[in-house]
Amino acid sequence: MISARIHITLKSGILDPQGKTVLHALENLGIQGVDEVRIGKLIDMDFGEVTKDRAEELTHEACKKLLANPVIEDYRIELVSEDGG
Amino acid sequence: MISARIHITLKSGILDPQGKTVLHALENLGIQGVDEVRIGKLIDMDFGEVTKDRAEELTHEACKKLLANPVIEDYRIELVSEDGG
Amino acid sequence: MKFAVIVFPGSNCDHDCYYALKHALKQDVEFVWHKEASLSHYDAIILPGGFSYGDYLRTGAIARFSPVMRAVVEFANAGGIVVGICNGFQVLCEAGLLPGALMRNDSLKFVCKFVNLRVENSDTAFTTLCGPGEILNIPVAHAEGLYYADSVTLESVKRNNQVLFRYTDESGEPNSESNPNGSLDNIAGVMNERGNVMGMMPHPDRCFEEVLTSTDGAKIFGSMVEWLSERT
Amino acid sequence: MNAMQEPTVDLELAKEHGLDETEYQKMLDILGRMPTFTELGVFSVMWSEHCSYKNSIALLKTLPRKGKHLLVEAGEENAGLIDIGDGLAVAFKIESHNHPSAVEPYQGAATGVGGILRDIFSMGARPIAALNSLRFGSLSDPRVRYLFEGVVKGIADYGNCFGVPTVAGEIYFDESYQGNPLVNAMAVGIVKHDQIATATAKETGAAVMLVGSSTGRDGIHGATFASEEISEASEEKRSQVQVGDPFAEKLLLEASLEMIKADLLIGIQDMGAAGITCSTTEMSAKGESGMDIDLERVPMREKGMTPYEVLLSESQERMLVVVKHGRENAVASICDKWDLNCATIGRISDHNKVTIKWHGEVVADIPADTLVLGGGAPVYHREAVRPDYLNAARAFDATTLPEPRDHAEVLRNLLASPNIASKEWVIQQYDHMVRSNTISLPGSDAAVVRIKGTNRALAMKTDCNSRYVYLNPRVGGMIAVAESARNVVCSGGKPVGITNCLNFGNPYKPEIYWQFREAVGGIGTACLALGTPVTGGNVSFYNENPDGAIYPTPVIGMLGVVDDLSHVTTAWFKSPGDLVVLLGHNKGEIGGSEYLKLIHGQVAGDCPTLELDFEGRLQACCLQAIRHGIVASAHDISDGGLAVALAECCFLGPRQLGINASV
Repeated sequence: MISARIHITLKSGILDPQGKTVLHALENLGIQGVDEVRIGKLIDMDFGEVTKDRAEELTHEACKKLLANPVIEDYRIELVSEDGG
Repeated sequence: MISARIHITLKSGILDPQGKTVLHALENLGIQGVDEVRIGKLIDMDFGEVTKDRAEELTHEACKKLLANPVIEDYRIELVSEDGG
Repeated sequence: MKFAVIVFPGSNCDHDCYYALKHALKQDVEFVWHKEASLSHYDAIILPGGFSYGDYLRTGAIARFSPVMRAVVEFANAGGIVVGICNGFQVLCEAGLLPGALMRNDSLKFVCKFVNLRVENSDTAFTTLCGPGEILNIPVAHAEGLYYADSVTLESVKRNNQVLFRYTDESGEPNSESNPNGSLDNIAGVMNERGNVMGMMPHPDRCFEEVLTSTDGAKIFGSMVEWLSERT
Repeated sequence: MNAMQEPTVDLELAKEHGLDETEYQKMLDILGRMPTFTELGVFSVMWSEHCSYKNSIALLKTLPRKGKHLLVEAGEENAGLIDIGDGLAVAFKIESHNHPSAVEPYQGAATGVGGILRDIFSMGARPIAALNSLRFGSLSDPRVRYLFEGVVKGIADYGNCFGVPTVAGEIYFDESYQGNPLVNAMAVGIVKHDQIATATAKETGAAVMLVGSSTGRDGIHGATFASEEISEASEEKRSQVQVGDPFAEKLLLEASLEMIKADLLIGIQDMGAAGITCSTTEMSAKGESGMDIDLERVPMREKGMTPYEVLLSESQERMLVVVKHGRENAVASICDKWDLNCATIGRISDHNKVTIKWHGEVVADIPADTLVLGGGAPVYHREAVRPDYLNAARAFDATTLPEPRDHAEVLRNLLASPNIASKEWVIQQYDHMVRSNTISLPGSDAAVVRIKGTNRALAMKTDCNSRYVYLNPRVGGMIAVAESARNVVCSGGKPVGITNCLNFGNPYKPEIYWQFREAVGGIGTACLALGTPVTGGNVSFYNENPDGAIYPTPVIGMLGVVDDLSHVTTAWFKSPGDLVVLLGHNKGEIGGSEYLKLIHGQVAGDCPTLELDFEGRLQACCLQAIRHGIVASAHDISDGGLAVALAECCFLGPRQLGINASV
């Protein structure tokens, strides 16, 4: 059983209102020393009976077609197969 | 320069309408072989001049106090220091 | 009798709650800025709807740490009447004053429309003017209104009669078509065990006079006035 | 690239910035020397079509802009302003964000709403309603569905979070808008007469402060970007997408209104296209004064920004304020309360130049009035040629059309067509009830929003049938005004004024400019006849898709006043036995109709005729009947004609009623 964890983050330079507000909230909670906070998305996809390469291929296709907005987001993929490594 | 990447995911068994909808959309795009999709949050925190342990401590405190909702979410932390490892 | 309407940065329905209480219910009411520390000279606290802190991270997650919330918790623990409407309900859950959490609507879309609510418990500070099982017509407007609680909490909330309102159809049937957001058991509003803190997703502050299509909202504010006047 | 290594300016670089040869020469004459790279950036954005209206202002000036209720003339301030009695005035305006929405629909639409809201509250008015007018290609295309969903969600999220009810709008789908959607956002606000703010900069030495979000590289070339067709050329020039923060906008609203109420400001203007450049130059020109700006004091979100980028950045949720002497701390404490940046970036000067320094070094020094609309910005009169397609269209003979066998089937198809079918899927995503003033829910003719503290309300609607304008720009323009007025009248309101968003193709193409000239002519004639002056608006050119221009789409935003809440009227039939009356002539004209396009696949013929004198009397008669309390419901006949209008009257309301009518 293989699953993919996709990290979707805003491209650098794109304003992140959420990150800005959360940083401010942390400071108000007394959590100092944080320079910047960025909020992104985490998408886990569990595959059925597919090879690792096929899973990677499908994940990239999913990201390009739907999961990541190419105009303002970047994505990175981590593949995890059930039997470790 | 140290930064923490926090993985926030819904506790297992909790309803994830977003994941269900994305899975459905992928099938419509002809991406088969995916059993389940789960959507979570990714929070990056860049620290200024702090030690790795201090950064970890602050990150846990931030998660417990604000970033993760204990009723419905779990969190995991990855620490990345600029000079690798 | 004096009401306080808390104003967080990003609250939008503070004006509506204020206007409903002052003009429709003829009550003494004041805005209280979220940085205030004391709420001693008020008889009831309203946390209004809106997008406190832009609903960023999680709805109500940041507002819960505003200075005034310490006073709200003290006020609630001392038995004072506290009501959270929409975003206010989310803040009260995040602050642990009410059981459960509000999650994203199962439609993944913001929903703004009139819904039917069945009064599940009419013997409370918030529903004493309503008949048992009465159907109220009140609008909802939210993107994160799906009420969730783990099975243990849900059981105790139901067992202790803490469920105040359920989404139903016109005949009072709590079915999935009449559930605007996928809430468990069509729950639209709950109170704490003690019965002095209540949260509801629908907006009574948007239907308190004839010109606004329904006046059922006035029954909820009116119940609180009735309940308080008997006890102060 | 710090200020010192800026590229040297020449004609080639100027052309890349959208200036033509004569404009390049005019810039040199004004400065009397070669411009710095930063100055070239300032000229290019201020003389872009978007900011200067250079290809439209000559014709816009022909529109009727006078009216006894007008407190401010079109173009003078950020938005139009109409006196409505009770010591209150209404600020309203509509603007387009078409090009950014074609690239990133969610943020493009969201920042469109944010921009128009700022135009309203920078007048001192609290926004009480938002409307929009949207156009997309055909829904069968997945890209169109992606744009449609993103635009609606962007408008909803921004308006809902900001806390303004989105109460009305119109949505059309037609192949003509393939690849170039139209996203026009309108906002309406209320202000007491003694709290009206102005966008002027006066009083030498007064502090110039930047309030709100910090500045990044958002949307640089946004202004010039909107002045080019969406093509491969504009693709790589598109830099950072503008991102909206409705939460910051809500804080900016409350802080701005507090400053204005406390009488701390000389002038205030929002940061629209061209950001700091536009606000500093326009405010200075208006106040006939100048500004000395130290640009490094601008709170910056990104590292290593150049003066060029800071000046042209279109980061959202920012205001420029000119503060009265000694009130700087009061402004700072209000900003502190609302958690907003507040930085003094310069002072008013007595020379009428905008002098921009970067760490003490002058990077731009330009007389303000030479840059602005109505000042030195170029004004062109383009060539207009009647397009050939009209000959073929007008040759259409309706009598040759086969009579459909099954009329009921035709009606069902019309009611199901995306242009007529219910937009509930969209409306329910908008919070249309916040502020508890919305007293006639969306779906009726015009939205009606009450004014608390009075027994009156405002009726408002956006309207335009672009197929009519395509087939006959002059009469089509008249119909756009007449129809938006009819919607307001059917809701019980008296039309008092319009704003407009004129979406057209490339003005350098003579047939497009002919469409524009004719449409503006028609709008002006109708406004004069119906007594609804033009209070301001927006022009969006270069709306072209790969195979040609979009339909000419002059969207009208009509404002009406309902004198008594009992006059508020909705569209659906109320009780059985009521008499149904048709006001006006039913001439069976089907030129450019939804019926002709949907059933016969043609866009042809001439648009319906319109006699403005008759129209004025028709509307007065309908309003008088409403005011006499003899009208239970009123509905304007538009897309789909009489059959669709009658069907809508039957099923729009909570009670399903029927009708038997003989035509």
